[in-house]
Amino acid sequence: MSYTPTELMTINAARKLSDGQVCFVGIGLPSAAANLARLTHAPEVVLIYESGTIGARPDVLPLSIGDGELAEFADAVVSVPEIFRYWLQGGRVDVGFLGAAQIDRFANINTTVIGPYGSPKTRLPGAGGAPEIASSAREVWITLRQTRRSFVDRLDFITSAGFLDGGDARKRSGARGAGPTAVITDLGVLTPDPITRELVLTAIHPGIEVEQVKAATGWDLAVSPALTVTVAPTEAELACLRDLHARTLRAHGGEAGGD
Amino acid sequence: MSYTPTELMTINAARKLSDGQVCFVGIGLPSAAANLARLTHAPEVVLIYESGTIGARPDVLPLSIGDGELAEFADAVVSVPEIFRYWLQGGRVDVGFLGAAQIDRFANINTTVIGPYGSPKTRLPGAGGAPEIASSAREVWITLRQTRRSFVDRLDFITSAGFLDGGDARKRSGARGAGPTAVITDLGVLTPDPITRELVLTAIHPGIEVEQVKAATGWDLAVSPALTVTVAPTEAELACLRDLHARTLRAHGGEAGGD
Amino acid sequence: MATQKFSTLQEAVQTLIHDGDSVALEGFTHLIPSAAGHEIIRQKKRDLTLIRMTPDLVYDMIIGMGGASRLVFSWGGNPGVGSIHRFRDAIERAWPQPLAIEEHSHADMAARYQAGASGLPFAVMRGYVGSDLPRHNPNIRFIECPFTGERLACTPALNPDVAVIHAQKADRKGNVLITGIVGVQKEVVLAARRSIVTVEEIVDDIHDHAQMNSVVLPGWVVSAVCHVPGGAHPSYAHGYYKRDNAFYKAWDAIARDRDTFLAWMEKHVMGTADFAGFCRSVAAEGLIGTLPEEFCR
Amino acid sequence: MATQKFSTLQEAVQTLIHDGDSVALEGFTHLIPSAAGHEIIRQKKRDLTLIRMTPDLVYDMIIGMGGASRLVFSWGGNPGVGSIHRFRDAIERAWPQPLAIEEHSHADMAARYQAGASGLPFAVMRGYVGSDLPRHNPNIRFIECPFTGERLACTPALNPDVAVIHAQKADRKGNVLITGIVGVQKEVVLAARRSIVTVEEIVDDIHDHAQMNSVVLPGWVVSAVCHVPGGAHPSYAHGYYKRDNAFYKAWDAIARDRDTFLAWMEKHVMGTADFAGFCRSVAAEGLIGTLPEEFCR
Repeated sequence: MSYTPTELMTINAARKLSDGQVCFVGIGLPSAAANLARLTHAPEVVLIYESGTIGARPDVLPLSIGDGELAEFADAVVSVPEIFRYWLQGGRVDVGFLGAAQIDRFANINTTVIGPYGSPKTRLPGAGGAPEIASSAREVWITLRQTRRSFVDRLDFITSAGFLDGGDARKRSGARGAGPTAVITDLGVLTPDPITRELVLTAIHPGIEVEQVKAATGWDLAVSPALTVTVAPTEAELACLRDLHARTLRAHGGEAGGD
Repeated sequence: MSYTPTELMTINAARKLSDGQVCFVGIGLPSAAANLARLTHAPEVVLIYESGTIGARPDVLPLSIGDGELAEFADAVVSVPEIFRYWLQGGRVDVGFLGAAQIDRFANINTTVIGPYGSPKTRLPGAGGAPEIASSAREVWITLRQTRRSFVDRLDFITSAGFLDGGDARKRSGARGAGPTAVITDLGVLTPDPITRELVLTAIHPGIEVEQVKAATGWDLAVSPALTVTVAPTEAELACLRDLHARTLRAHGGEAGGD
Repeated sequence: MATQKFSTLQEAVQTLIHDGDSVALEGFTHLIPSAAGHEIIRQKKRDLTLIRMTPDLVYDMIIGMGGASRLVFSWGGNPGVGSIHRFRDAIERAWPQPLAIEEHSHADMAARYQAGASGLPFAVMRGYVGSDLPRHNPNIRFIECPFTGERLACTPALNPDVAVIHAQKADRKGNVLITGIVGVQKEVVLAARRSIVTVEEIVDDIHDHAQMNSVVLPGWVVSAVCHVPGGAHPSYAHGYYKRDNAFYKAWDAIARDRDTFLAWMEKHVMGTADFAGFCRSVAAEGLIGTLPEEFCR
Repeated sequence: MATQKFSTLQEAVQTLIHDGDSVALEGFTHLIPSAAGHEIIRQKKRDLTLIRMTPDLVYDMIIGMGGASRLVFSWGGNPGVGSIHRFRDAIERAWPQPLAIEEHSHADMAARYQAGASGLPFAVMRGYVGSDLPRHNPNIRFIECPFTGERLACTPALNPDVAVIHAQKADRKGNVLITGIVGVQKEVVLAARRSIVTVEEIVDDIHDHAQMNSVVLPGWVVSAVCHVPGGAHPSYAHGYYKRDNAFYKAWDAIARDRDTFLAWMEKHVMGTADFAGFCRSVAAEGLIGTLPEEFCR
């Protein structure tokens, strides 16, 4: 069965979630992956959206972080101050699942600006909930498409902390949680080196060449000697994801959510 | 029509409340007075109880600060942290209406301890909501029976600030609001001198002698040269208050509330 | 996973509360976890730090039976009645043992639970202006606002070892619904390391009963859910039974005298196996006024 | 007293919002007060400090029409679509005028509103660890916990001159009921000096619709209540109409080019008398997908 790079990325991201984990979900790809997990192997995963929905079970993917669908089937709907204070800062989140405009070799995230802050070349949307998700969740996963523009050696602006300058810099910063333990892209999976905290290619998707991944990375990407190949999406996974997207498309009147 | 000293005190306290005022209500006599006001001349008075009930309209007097009756007919029922943060500390309360075990000549309140704190002669219940009511409401009224034991020259313990050492001491302390602007007792009404902030007898109930009030006060009570006599309870006020108490007695199975 | 949460109150207290723990039984007049308090006494837990905004009958019992070495609180009394005598006896005369106290105001205790639930080490408030409480409590300090220079009170977050609350309903996944006066029920559970929730009723699915913005504690934040109908008595459970004002009044006479208190506790609490037994025992003396009859037979 | 609150949106914006004010139109994806945003544009309010966690279409319009000199925010984009072009054009190229920005995170903005609603001068949070934001925003500072010595971020309370929100229902006394995703609706109103609430529906008595623990703003904390059915479009009002995703997408093309944007705004906003007129005007171009038909005729 054939699949798109985005499907590949989404399915690989979904597989990481375990049943019963508490996941603070970013909109877009993380939301698609988290809901795919919920609809397949992790029915009791707890999805929290920053709009205040705890235990959300949307039947279709939300287009915005605060779609009515998220509230309708949630265990609880609380205020936005409460979601950040009691639930995220309170240390109740196992996994923060984020997208990003750009990341660097230490998995720091930029969603603020390209160019100087005072005179930007490109103004991005900004921080949203990410800085505190990145520093409060027990671990963080990042999912984004891998290109030389999105995987850069050095960010113009660190919006949300990964491993900062690498090594024990994150630990010294006072951030709680383990930080970004996985970056799932359309080409493979990158994980931090245990000592240097530099992102290393540790898994590659079927049919992708290592050179292809290196070419899509803005620094000299290290490749794990134990590089594995991810399992191709199964028919069941693809069918579930496509169903979800089809339902979403119908519900949103032609707008696909979560992407 | 005859009436008891407590009825006199309650009715005089009730009269002070204006329609539309926002009143943070202590349990007991303040609650009886505030509800009498609501049932007579001030139907739109907003009663807030520290249990989280905003705009409470109990049909009978609550025996505890968190009776179901308070929640049942309130405009909103919020958490206890919220009532203190958003509603009291937020500066939304016109009048804090308190009872007290003891007050002194500067209208400071003791509800903590008689004797030394570490080895008390009598241990009282403690602060409850009063310290912050006393410092956050735009003004404070205190109602209690006047005796030499309750009106003392110097408190063993200041639980909640009145005018502290008098003069501009309260202002210098950082307390917001005007502080206790009236103390309503079963003998009369005391108000602070505009300069010294010492409590002065400014009104006396009908049939009460000044000497009687002085004898019931633990310091040399000053009497206003413009001393007035309060208006005797009207038949309508008495009827309404007695109805309220009778309803309360029936509802609580023999327990009178608010006293 | 979720179904392991359910247990008897006996098991929950045994497993989750240990001698020396800091334990917060909360419920602001409404939903006071009285049955859990009895069980703590039956199991003779010792050296507890009891935390509660309004220690009333439930803590008067534990203190009088010698279970507590320390009390953190903001108002200790019998609401609408007067003093709680075991609490006073412990503070004034160290009976049955000394009771260290740490005393705050309501606004502060609520803020401290909020800070605890929020993962913050301390709470900030406009509080204690002119009050003598900070002189006697080193946990009340003052800081300056870094922007305006104003002086504000601050106190450490409260993070009890165990939170115990009573609620109206839980469902089969352990989700808990609280309605009416919600007090600090949510905050204390989120602030605590472990939690026990006793409920009036187990329903199939909380979503059939909760509105979208109802106060719901998801099952995954609760350690144990115990089905204890009537478990808040003599406090009340909105929608189930009323506050038993006569019981509160009767407590005054029961607890005023040490021997009367001990005899009463021996008979009705130590001498019964569980809360249902307690209800039958006191009902036989005509002492329970508000609970549905089936709890008292 | 309470009935004086009711006014047309035109009157409310005229009376309560002045040039130079700080104005927070809030609504977290849900209940965005779009109609009020249009009215601010129609009345040519100038030099506003706009405050909003998620400046999206409603602020893109005001910024593009030259109403704002400053923006306080945490995420500026078209959710699910991409950039908001007038916001970017203002920041990147100072068109139609320079826009000063003060940038925070969501958790911080929410905490700042809470502090504002709580009468506190500042908010404390675990935030911005390792982020470059504090380097560019002098309003993000750090303090030490007086008990543990931990380093925590702090920022000044937000107390806008005016808060504007949309809600589902108000009753004749001006009590407001908000259901579903409640965002920071309560906090922003309580933090602000004045407030405008547009609602879908005026009901007789909110108590017939609200549950005991529903999110209700009592009428006495609200300055003006305006009946504006559909007034959150293209956002949504739970129980009334859905989010108009097609409109959000269409906005990308409308706002990308300065002249197209200006022509569109002149025609549909400046060229109409009120929100009903706006709806008819855009509906005539097939642009409104989710509002009940009666709003578009």
